[in-house]
Amino acid sequence: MKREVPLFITAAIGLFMILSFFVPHQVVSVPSDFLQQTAVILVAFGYVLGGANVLKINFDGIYKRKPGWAYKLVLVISLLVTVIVGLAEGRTWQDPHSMSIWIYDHLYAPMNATMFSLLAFFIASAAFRAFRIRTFEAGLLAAAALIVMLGRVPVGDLLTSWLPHGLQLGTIQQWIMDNPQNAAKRAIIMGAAMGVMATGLRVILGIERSYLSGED
Amino acid sequence: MLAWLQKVDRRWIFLWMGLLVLEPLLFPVGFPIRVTRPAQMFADAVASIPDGSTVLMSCDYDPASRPELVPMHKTALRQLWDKHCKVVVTCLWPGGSGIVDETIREVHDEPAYRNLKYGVDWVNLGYKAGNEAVMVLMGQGVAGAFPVDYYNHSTSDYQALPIMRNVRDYSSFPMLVNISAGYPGTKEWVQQVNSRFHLPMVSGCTAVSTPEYYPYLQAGQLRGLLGGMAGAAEYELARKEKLGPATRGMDAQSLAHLFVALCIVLGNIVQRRRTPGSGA
Amino acid sequence: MSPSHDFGIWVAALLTLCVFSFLYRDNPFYKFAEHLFVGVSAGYYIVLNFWTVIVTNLYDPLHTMFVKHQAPFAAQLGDYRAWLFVPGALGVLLFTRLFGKIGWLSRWALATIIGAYAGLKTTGFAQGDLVAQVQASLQPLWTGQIGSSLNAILFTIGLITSLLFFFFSREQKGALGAASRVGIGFLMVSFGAGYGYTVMSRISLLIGRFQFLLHDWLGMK
Amino acid sequence: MTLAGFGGPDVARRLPCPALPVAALAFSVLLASGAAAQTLIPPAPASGLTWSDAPNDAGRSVFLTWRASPDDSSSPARVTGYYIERAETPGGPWALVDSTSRGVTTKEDPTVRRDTDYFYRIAAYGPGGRTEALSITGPVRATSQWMNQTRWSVLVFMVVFFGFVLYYMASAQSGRKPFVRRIAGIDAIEEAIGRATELGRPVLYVPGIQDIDQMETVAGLVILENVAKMTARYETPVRVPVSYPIPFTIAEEMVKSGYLHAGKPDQYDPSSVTFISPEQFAFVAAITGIILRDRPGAHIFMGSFYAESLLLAETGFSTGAIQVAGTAQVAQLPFFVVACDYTLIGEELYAASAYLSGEPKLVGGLKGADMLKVCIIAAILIGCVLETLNIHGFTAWMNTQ
Repeated sequence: MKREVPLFITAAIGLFMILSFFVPHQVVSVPSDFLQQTAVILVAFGYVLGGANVLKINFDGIYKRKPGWAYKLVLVISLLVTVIVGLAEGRTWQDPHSMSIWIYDHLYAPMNATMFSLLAFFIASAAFRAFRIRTFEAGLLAAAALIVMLGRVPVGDLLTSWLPHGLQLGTIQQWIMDNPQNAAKRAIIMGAAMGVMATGLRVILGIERSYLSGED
Repeated sequence: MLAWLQKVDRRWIFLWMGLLVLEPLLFPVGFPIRVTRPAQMFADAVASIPDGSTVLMSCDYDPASRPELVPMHKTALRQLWDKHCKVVVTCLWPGGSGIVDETIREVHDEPAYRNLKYGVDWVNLGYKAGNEAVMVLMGQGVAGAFPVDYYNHSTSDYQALPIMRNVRDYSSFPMLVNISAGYPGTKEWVQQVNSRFHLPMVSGCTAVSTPEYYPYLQAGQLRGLLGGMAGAAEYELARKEKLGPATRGMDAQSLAHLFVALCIVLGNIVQRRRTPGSGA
Repeated sequence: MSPSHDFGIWVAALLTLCVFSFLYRDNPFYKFAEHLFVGVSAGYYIVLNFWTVIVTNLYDPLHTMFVKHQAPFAAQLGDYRAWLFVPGALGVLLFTRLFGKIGWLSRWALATIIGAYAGLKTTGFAQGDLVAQVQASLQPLWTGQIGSSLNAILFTIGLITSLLFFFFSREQKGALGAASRVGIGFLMVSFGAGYGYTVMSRISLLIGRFQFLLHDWLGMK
Repeated sequence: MTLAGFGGPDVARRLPCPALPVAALAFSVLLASGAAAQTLIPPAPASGLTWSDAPNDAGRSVFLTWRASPDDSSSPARVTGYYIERAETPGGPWALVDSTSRGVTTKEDPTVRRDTDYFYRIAAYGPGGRTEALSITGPVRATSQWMNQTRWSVLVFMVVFFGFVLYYMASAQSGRKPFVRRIAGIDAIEEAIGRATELGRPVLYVPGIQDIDQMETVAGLVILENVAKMTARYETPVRVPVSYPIPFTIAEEMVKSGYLHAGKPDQYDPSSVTFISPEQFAFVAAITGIILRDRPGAHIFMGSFYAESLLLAETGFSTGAIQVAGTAQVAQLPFFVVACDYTLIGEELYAASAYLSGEPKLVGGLKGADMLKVCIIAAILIGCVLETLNIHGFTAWMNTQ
């Protein structure tokens, strides 16, 4: 029951989804449509579960007064407030002037955006402190990086405006993107596709079970 | 100088970075922009859509990618509305439906589009969980995957949403315009919808994922590709939009790129001088 | 310059600055913002998925079925009626994870998700990333023009040698070794291009934040 | 106005009495337009309506094609467009299905029920009224297909690949272990651990920041077991910060079993594996803390990394430790390549884990992919030659669009 049933479910559904790719007949397409609907619903439940999990872990931390519990309190309160407001506002919670959208616009959105903009700073310092051209390969990488970086923005053409059009950074950048980088990227894409397919096969056949790990 | 550079606190680099981005935002220079082929292909592909048809626009991003994707989202929307196309908007990123709706409303508030009607000229179907499953599900019926829109109107209520009368599945659309920040996004639309349902598509994406989508462009799976803010700026230029947000960002972008390039070169010069064994 | 009068913009601006303070070093302001962000986003995702999926795709169709006294089973495309109890029940089972002893029940739901996506991804990658990509690589090596022919040949060499770099069934000696050395060259160029584009992405995000602070908050145009 | 015999007898069918609807139409036009009928002449009818079932679907639509009215391109325009009408019996009642503008002579009707007979007729309309075609077409029937004919090439690729994978898996299981070359990165790891031992400093191992559902995390954990084996042999402590609960418990098992295999179970330090946090930046801050505080002599990053790769590589680089990294996240590879002494690129990470563990399921997948690569390279070479010789059959077979 604990292992066999899930393995059977995965195998049956996985094979059926593959079948539905090749067989358009309604005998296959209607159930597979239902399975997709099921997946959509379950993923949504998964998000709710994820939130509940965050609550559980942090309640635990607060209760035991683990280090940084005050921050955890901030987390729990903000989570609960967001949920209560959202549920209380009912089906029209996404109207432009609702409380939920205020929270989204003025808390969620700016922090979400700023967290990732920090990387602009780190990328500069990493370029200075940890970009070593020690081998021929690293030299190729650096050359391509510099050409693309400068050629992709207006300043690249400006710096090389004295050269004929074909030798300007913007043109070379486009050639690199279209040819050598495109060829290598395609090889990577194909390799990754084989990796995904092999994993998919192992999951469906029940050989790969790491997703079932955890307490029995 | 070299000695100082060797053990410079990285916060000095942070400061320089900040100032270099800030300066051109306050005092614009206006470097000339040139439209590259993938961006021109994007504009041409959208232009080739028959006037007045209903187009699917999936906006899979969240506020973190706003500076890169919102400008191109707006320009694409303007191009479609200029062609009197009707637009069906979806969003597969959980953090995205709010900003996507806001972006559309901002374009709608512009004088040229103010008299367009919600439910007639466009509909925002909002967010749906499930990534690839939603994409394939829409192939059997858009209304089945999205029973209500962002504002909670039923998608089978043609009184409230007349546009949905023309929307059944992917065969109802001549093209998919995808604005993508990662997973799920262009790669998955190519795999599940372009391949499976043969729906032609164009993609506007963040710069990080642009190189990965070049093979799709070469293979014709994508009809056009906008890469990051530079792609958005080129698109604005191709559409002759004066001083769009991406175009205005290009000066800062240029200076910051110069700075990073300088960091790479300088970093290598400085470090070469380092005596071996000093921890390098 | 006329700073915003909107309370919300001020909150957003101050939180932006709290996050930026991490550049100086890790500090309580950053930690506060970080935890607030995690809490708000987890809460927002719950509300979002509850209203847009669980209510609209699950509850509403079931409710309609009971109100309209329809036959419980239809199983036509898009009309599943009582069948929807299955995902509903599996969804509830997912929550047994939170209760140690019966946690294994959640695996049934997990297995459904994993199976569905394994099937979808396997075929999606096979068609979109393998067959279509191979097909697009079959190009004439002589196009009648010297420039584009050289590009086509270079592309084909790059693709094949890059594939050979990831070939693990032989020692990389002799011809295979030489080919994979060429392949790594192509791979490095592609990583360099990736580096350049990543730099562009990150800097754009910073530009966006500065535009917000300058225009929306401080009111400089 | 004659009806052309377009299509076979099963496609178009002549009405027994075409005069009746024409008369009715003439009457209605007369009523509607009155005196204006003198100047506004109804268009000549369209003709030759044919149908075909939409291929590769579950009987969800039919395609209709007709020949335009002779007046289609007349000027002044006598045709505005065409109405497509449908009925379930030849005698009606007729319902409007769709309309097109002039010049368009094909339409898909996606509103049909499968396995149901329909009859279609086409009517040209314009300022002067409408004229129906002289014949109706039917019965039209949308049916389901059992195989999508455009996907044979995908099926062949999948069957070949799965065949290879399963064959090599079985062969590895039965003891005939397929050859997998040693990955240079594994030597680099051993060298790094040796250096850390010389310096008398610990080794830092990060198995990525993703959960167990990422294959890279699994690969990272497999490699961890071997790293633990080496650190046990060298008697050097290892620090393993982990981001998610399940990889954390597995990492503990892996380190313990590594020490056991090295014959030094007593040296295993239960505090060497620590659970940190799934939050990206919190996780990075904790690792940066370890790097700057404990000053490990070797940093090994193996698994799935996102934007934080940059921070890890940079901080690690600044301490001067030997760094070895491996990931399949293409966007992050450049940062590792420039800041690390050795980087396992993409599939090399999986290959290293397959090589080290010798597990049939991993080796099988790897060998299967290798064999498919050989096939793909052959296909590309053959295809390119054929294309150069202007032979397009092979390319066309692979086309799935």
